[in-house]
Amino acid sequence: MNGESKTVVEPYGVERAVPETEAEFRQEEMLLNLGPSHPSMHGIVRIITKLQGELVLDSEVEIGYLHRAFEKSCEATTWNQALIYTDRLNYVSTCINNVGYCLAVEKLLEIQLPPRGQYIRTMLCEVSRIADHLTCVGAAAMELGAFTVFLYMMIAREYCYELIEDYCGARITTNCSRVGGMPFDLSDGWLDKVGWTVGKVRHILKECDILLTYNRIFVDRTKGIGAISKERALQYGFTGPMLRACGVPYDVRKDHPYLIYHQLDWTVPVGHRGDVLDRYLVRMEEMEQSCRILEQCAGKIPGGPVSCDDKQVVLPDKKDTYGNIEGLMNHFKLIMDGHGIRVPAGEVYFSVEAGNGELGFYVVSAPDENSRDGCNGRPWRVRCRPPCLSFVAAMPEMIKGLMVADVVPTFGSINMIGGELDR
Amino acid sequence: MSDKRSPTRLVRPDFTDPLRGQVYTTRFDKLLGWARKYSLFQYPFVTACCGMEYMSASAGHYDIDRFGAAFPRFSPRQADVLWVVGTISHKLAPIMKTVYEQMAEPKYVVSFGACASCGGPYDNYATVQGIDTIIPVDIYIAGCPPRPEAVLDGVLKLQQMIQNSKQPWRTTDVIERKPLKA
Amino acid sequence: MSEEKFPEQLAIEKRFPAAVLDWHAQHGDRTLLVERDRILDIARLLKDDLGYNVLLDLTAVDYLPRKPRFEVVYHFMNLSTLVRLRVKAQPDDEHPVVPSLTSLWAIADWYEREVWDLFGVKFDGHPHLKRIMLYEEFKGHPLRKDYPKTKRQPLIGPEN
Amino acid sequence: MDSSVFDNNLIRFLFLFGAAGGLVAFFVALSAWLGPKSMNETKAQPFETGMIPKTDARRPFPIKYYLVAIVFIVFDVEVAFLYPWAVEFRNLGAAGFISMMIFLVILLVGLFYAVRKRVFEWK
Repeated sequence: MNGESKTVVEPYGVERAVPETEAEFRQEEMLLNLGPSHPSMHGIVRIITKLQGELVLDSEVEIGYLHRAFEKSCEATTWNQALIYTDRLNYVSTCINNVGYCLAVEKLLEIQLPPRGQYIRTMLCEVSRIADHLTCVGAAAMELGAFTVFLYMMIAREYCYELIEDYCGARITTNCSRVGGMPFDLSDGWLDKVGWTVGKVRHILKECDILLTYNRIFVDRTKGIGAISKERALQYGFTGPMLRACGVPYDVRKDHPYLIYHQLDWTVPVGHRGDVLDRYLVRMEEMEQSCRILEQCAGKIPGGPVSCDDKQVVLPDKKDTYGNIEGLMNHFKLIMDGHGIRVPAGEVYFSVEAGNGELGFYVVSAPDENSRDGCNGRPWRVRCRPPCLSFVAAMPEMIKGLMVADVVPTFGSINMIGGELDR
Repeated sequence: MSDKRSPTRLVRPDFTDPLRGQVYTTRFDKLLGWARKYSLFQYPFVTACCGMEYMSASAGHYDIDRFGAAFPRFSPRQADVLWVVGTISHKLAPIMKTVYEQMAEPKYVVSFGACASCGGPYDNYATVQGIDTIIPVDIYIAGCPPRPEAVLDGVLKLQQMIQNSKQPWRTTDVIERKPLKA
Repeated sequence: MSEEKFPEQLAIEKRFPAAVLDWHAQHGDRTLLVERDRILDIARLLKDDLGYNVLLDLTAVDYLPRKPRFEVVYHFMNLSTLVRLRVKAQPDDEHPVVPSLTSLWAIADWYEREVWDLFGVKFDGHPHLKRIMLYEEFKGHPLRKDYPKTKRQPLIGPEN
Repeated sequence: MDSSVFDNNLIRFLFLFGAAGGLVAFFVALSAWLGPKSMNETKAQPFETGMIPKTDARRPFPIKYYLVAIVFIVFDVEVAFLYPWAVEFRNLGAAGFISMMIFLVILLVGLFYAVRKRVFEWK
């Protein structure tokens, strides 16, 4: 950029490009990078901005700082072992990734879960979605200075984590479902704890709503900032709350119904300007809808088994394994290396509505050389369609012409999650 | 100040202080250690899922501020403890090393979670198998992600280690620390 | 080979007679295997005439022992009729090259950079094809089946 | 109680000023004296979130910053005048109040002028 200017070598061998020629003094632009370990960049995205004073003239986004080889790792594990890697995709709403992957593999196996299992999966997904939106709105509000809202929402998120932990023992890396079934049944008292949690979350949401929605500073900092039009959003492949904030009512739970979303009544909130304020409002309303879904599920959940009865896929429960020889054989066949779940060759694309948008799993199973029955114990390729990759790709367009201080709320509103972005 | 009661007594390798010879001034070191252990400013180098548990640990429920170690300083110049939270990929390793070197003395490093301590579930081409191959680490917090209680325990262990180790003071030569498995 | 052809396939075959090599509707996902040089024209046809205005996903799969090794997979969606379609193209093995879709969708830019970074499939017509996930000094394309999972190329730090 | 040295106000003020300044000086000196210092090549570079900075920080600043800074100083000094006035507000009576209001109106006109001249908009 200013190649010909003389560099003055200072102590400790640090070269400084000293502006020499008259053109350099006139130069207004400054290259600043909101680098990887910046608090508002969630630690793993680097935006190089060309600034003119406070104005962002142009910017370039660099990602890949949290690339952890998710797809390569999945190819080395068996079908059920790959679940631990799907936890760490969108690590804010982990149950949705697990359920999404399991539904994709079940579509490949063409098996269906009994109603109770589907109800449990729906409830876990909705609790995770509430936790996801709480984290996103809380962090975005904190980056705008509303630290109290962050603390309130973290407490609300603790209640959601307690619910998930009661079910599967872990708060974040839940591993909460298996291919073809669910690991556990609901512990007693879990259902009325759902009611208690929904009440608490609604109370905290009302408080944060009062704190933020009519707050002059919050509205001034977010209204009309980082806006994107409906056409450009579709060009960038937006889905989820971001696309709904632009006015397109596309929600995978309504448009490609899966689990039991079609049997419950809830609505899809849609904004119309597509700026940071609309995204905040859509997310707050979506949390309310998730609470409604949870209440209906807690009321209507049927009895019965939680896993499907196909013995080649689902482990028998413990009393069979130790009780009779068939249970022991089934257990042995599924656990020993080289046996496990045999998925026939084929490719399938299945998508669920994750916290950020349409999380699609393109799962390919191809028989390796020495497989006799044309099936494969390990996934050949697990491709995860990252919903937040489109939002980060559209960042340069959203922040062009804004002030540097507006880059932070825009980035906070797209809810970029590193694990899902870089996989 | 007797430490018989605490089961594990983490003592950091002594710094040889060229100026003051081998005299171990306990009274003054204890005072200095006490002052330093209760005013830890942290630089949260947060990358992945452990960041969620870091949020829970520093939010209202499991408050880390009760131990005086919660105030995040987002500039290495003002930070005492570098919290490496989450997976460090090979692309991020040079940046972490730069941030570590730009921290002011005395500095400590807490490796938060399995990914930072030993690569965690990611034994592949993209992940650093433990940050102690790059920078010296003082406290490892195990867990993927560690529960907030484990994080608080890690802070207590760090404070105990600071209290019991010999405090570097009034030295101007570069304090050379070798990473454990360099 | 499924029994009857889909409407899209008929439209494509009307415009480009020999473009569609294979098709199937396994598990309800309608898939077309098309000639790799025709991808850009078919994508434009799908986008403009048939209303597939969303490029859901663009990725690649490496079936190593099989002869046409790579397969670049596109997922399109028609937002009004909510119908999905999968189109596949098979570049050749030594120098895999496929026409780029960046002129039709803005997101294709990053998807294609990722496929180039992890698979080594080039996209001609792409404005600046460089690595997106890994660092520039990384040699090789890790998601290929012949790249060992734990072969590390660290920038700093030991080689273990 | 005989008169102590603290009776007259100046000593009281000097003592306060000395105590405050001395405390600050003591802590700064203590940490400067006690703290270990180690310098290396990377530490000398400016911190730009872990990356090597692209441009040097000593670049010409856009003029807009200067304008905003000047306007801030004007109103900051104005507030400095308000403090003593507010303390003695009761016994200054109406005359004091009127004169201060005139002072405020003059500065208000300055503020409107600045807003009209679009000093605060960045575009």
